[in-house]
Amino acid sequence: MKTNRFASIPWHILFIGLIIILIFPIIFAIGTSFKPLQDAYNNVLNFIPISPTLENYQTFFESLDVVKITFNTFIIAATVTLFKVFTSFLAAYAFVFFHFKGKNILYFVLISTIFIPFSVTMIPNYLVISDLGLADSVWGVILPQLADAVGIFLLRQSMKTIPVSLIEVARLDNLGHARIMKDIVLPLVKPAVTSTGIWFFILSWNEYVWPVLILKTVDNYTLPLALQMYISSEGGTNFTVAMAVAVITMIIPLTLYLLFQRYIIGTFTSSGIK
Amino acid sequence: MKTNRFASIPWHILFIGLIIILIFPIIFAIGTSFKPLQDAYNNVLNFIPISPTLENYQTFFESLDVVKITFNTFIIAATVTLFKVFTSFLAAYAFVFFHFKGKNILYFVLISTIFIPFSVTMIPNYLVISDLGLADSVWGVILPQLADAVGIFLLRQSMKTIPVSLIEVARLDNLGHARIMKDIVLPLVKPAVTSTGIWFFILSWNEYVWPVLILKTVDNYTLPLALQMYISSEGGTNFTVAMAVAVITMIIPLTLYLLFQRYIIGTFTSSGIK
Amino acid sequence: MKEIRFEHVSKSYGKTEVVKDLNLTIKEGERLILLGPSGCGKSTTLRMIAGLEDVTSGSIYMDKQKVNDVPSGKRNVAMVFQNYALYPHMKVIDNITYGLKVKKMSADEIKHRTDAALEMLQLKQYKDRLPKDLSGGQRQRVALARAVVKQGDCFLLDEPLSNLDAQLRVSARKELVKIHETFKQTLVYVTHDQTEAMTVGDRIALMYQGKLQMVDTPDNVYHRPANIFTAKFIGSPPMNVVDADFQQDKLLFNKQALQLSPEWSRFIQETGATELAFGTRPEHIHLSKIPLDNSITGQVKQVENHGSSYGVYLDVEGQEWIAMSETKNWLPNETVHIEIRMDKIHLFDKETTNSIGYPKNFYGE
Amino acid sequence: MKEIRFEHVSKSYGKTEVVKDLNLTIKEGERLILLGPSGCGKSTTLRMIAGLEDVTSGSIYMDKQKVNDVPSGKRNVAMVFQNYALYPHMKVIDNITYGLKVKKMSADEIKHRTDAALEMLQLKQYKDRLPKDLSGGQRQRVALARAVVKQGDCFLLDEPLSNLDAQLRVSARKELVKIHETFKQTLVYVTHDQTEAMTVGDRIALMYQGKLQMVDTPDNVYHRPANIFTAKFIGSPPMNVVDADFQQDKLLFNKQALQLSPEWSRFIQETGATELAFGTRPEHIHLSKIPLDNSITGQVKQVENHGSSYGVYLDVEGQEWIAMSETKNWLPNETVHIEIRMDKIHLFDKETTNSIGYPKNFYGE
Repeated sequence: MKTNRFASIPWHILFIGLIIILIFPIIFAIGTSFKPLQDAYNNVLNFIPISPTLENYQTFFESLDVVKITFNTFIIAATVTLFKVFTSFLAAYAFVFFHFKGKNILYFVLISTIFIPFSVTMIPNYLVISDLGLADSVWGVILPQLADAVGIFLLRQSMKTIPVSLIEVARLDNLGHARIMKDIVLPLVKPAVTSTGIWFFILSWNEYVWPVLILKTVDNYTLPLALQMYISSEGGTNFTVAMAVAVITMIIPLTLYLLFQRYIIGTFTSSGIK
Repeated sequence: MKTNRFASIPWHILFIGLIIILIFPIIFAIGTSFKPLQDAYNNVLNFIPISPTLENYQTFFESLDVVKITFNTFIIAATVTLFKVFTSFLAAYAFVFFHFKGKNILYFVLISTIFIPFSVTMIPNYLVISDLGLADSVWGVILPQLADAVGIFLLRQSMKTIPVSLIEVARLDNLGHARIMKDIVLPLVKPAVTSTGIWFFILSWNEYVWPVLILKTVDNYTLPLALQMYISSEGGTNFTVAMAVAVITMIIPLTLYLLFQRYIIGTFTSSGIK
Repeated sequence: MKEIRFEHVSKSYGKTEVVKDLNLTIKEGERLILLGPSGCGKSTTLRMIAGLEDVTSGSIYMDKQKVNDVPSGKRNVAMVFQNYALYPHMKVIDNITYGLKVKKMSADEIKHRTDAALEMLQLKQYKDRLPKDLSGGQRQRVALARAVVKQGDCFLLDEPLSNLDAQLRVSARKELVKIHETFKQTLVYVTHDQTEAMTVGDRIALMYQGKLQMVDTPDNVYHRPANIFTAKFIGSPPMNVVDADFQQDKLLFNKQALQLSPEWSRFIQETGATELAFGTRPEHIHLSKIPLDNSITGQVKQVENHGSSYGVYLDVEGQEWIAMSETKNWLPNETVHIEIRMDKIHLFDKETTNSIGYPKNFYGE
Repeated sequence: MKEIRFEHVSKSYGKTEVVKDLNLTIKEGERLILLGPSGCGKSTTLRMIAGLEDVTSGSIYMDKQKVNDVPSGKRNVAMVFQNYALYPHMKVIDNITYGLKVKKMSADEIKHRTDAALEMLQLKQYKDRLPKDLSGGQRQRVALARAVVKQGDCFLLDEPLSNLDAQLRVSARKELVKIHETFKQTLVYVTHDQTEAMTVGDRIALMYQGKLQMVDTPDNVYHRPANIFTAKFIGSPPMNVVDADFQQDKLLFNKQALQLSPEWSRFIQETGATELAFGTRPEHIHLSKIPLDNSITGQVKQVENHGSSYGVYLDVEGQEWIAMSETKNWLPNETVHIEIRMDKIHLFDKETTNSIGYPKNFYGE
């Protein structure tokens, strides 16, 4: 289509508004993490630190076992991601390439769980984890998160773009499903698998409500729990430290996102293959 | 494709696993909400109440102003949804049908915010809300949630399926953008607009972390805050009441979902039009 | 190299019957074309041979074996899809050899077959490219090569040329015939294009609305169509098929009459038909400005330029005819005289739409 | 009703120049066909007229007015898109009237125009249907109706028939001509189909790789092609264009020779050309098993059935020719005698690929 002269004022207002709401808080958080507490209090809305300092970061590293906490966060996020992607891939394959009775109902019911508040399932899951003796352990955090309907949805969408004839050619060559998944479907939906995986990883990395219910010992904490600890500390005296923890928490997801942005933007702009 | 005989054991195990992880906790929550506390303690894993009771619901209604709380939840969710859908629609239209310099970078940056942990932006937003004197008010909860990159993404995806020639026909008839959006684009992406709206509504309805930071008075609470209050009550003596609150919290989103499932499943299975 | 036999085969999707009581024998080693307009059931028929669609009722045989329940992978058929169905992530050579490798064929045999196919289809220099880096014609040849190396008993092609442009299609169909003449597998070829059907097929099976209309050689399908559908579907511009009455030894078009040969007159009398549809091909009509023997008249409606000749649309007693003419000097509404090659006419029963056949001794029978 | 003029118009996307220095005048009220293979720039050219694409350099005029910077909505053109571009959520009648309503045209005028269009295109009984409930042919007619009611100065059509099946295309193109003859707007019609171009066009502008190849009447494009591309693109099967040498009064194909007419010989001598390409259409070749005057010989490679006649592929001194024959009695590798209608031949300069023209007094000039 011909170039549109994109100059009218209302459109500019819209995009400036979007930037303020969506991007400004991030810049603000980074700025504050380098401010001394006093400075942060006096110049709340000025996001550039007047006298930049690393003391907030220092406080964090001195008071907690940051390596252990980061490792906890990582092991939970990685395990959850691997399982969710694996089960989602299999389920998506079945939903796309099999025909079986009740398929549509089953898909509908599974997808419906996306809309159930986490609060509803939290207690039942907690009780099961307690019964299994997994409270206060990373495995307790992981166990109820081995599957996710969002992954089934995303991978199914991607697999649906694979021309059925590709699978038919394979079937005429007498290939089994394991072979078809490994040699044909997986390579073709790799971008979707990668970005779904990163999405799961980042969500799990940032998760607060569920881990805080399971993990009691500070040694078993994840980064968001540490962050929350500083945020909710008495009198708000630690909120600049909290911002430093926030920036550290953000680093790994952001790095992953930037590394794989090609895939992610691909999945988020087109529908998988070509 | 020819019917696949979908009978092999591994596939059955997969789907049974999915059902246990995704659906069982919901049934469990509903069951527990009708159990007396003692029964719930003694038969944790048996989700059918032995002697069903409404006492958990009763407790909730007697101890809190349920109507006020539900209204708070609703007004926040509805306002946030309207704004998010409106700004997303405009931004998506600009991204799909305009050509302007820096368009791809702007889209990339905005979409990137999806991957930023909420914890990072929470404190900056809190500080701004405090400065504006909106702490402990529903408007304080609403204000930083007027835009959402997920909505821009979803509506852009849907608008991209509109053949450009439809817009070109309109341009040959000398139609302005307002007219094109209202008469042509909106009717065509109505299913996506509806389901994006419901998605935002349900997320906001279920939101806990942000409202709990802003809302201090129990009278201003939303349903998830009330729920959390019971969950974290001393000694766990209220967890059956919590399940009753959970079920009540779930009713409105679930009703909405079931009412509009045709649209939602449409958006979640195809890409908008046809 | 197998015979394929359909016995009372029907196929339904829900309540829609897309193939209706199909009886058809595809001979060992022949090139059979499944021809018809879109939605006629031809692709479904092909896919039932491959085992990609279940048979709703009836039986399909390959030689003596009933194959209704034999899975696709055990039928030993090679298929070329309309979209080529190349694996986008595999190089040309891997696309071609993948199916052989999973069968654990010896490396020598794979190399032997692949080299021959690459050679025959002039793909040698492209073997390390990905499908996306090939032109449409090259992709089509890779799809052919992949099917060729399989050396299956049957070679199935689903509109294999429809994504190529006109020029390429001509050379591709010649190549296809050449390949078939090398391997002599039973070849079933689906197309909606009558030119492809005529040029490639040993026999054509014409389908319409799920029903087989005629199975015969291209010559017979063109020159001796079994029914009105076949007559109008084959040939471009299509055959004129108009209502006519038979009286004594004449065909009547309202007030005008054409004298029939004694053979035809006797033959029609024998069959007892009276309500007829009369068919004549546009190229068997000669137009003239002056009266001719045994001719009728019509008014010129429109003249279309077809390059080597002109298509003249006529109104003959309220029915539309088209005639091919060497010149374009025909004026709208001018009355012209229409002479028809009476040895090339066709007559159909109006009710059944079937051809009433041809007089004996007319075509040397 | 406006004249459209392209003056040195080029269009690039990034570094790809899709239209190169186009100079073309489309006369008021004529039907001009933009013809060419896919990717030749014909659609881009049409879209530049509509203002849906910017012009990279050069100028487009409508009558006296330069329109480069006039927005689409102010050009008063009506356009029919290949995919019809009907609003899926509006009924037929709303699709047709929407553009008029937003212009605040009086209800009477809208009703008057719409009724006429619905009548002309036989859409009355479908006016309350949604596009999805229409057949392809009906959708195409709705798109036409929507363009017709606009009564714009120019009528632009982008492959309007390409989504219809063969039978429907024939009637649709006749309908289109009829509509144009009612309204007499300047009509620009993009197609890749030479039959459509020949039958619909007053003139044909043939494009290839962004360059205009020839602009002339269908007759001239077919019978007097300006260059080799035009010669081979128009006509099916395509014209034989082969290398030939000119010596004295003869055309040499390796060791064989064809005697040229005195006019041609003199003419070629005048132009001084020696390295030639020789062109003859398949239907201008007569094959024979016995030697003929002024003929050459070739070997039969393959015979294709084309229905009314047979395409015979020949090897003549290492070059491939195709001839049309009434019979199929040609055996592979048989040597046949090739007689050519020497009054219908074409000669091209091998280097520029341009036709070297025709001798004076040869076509009565």
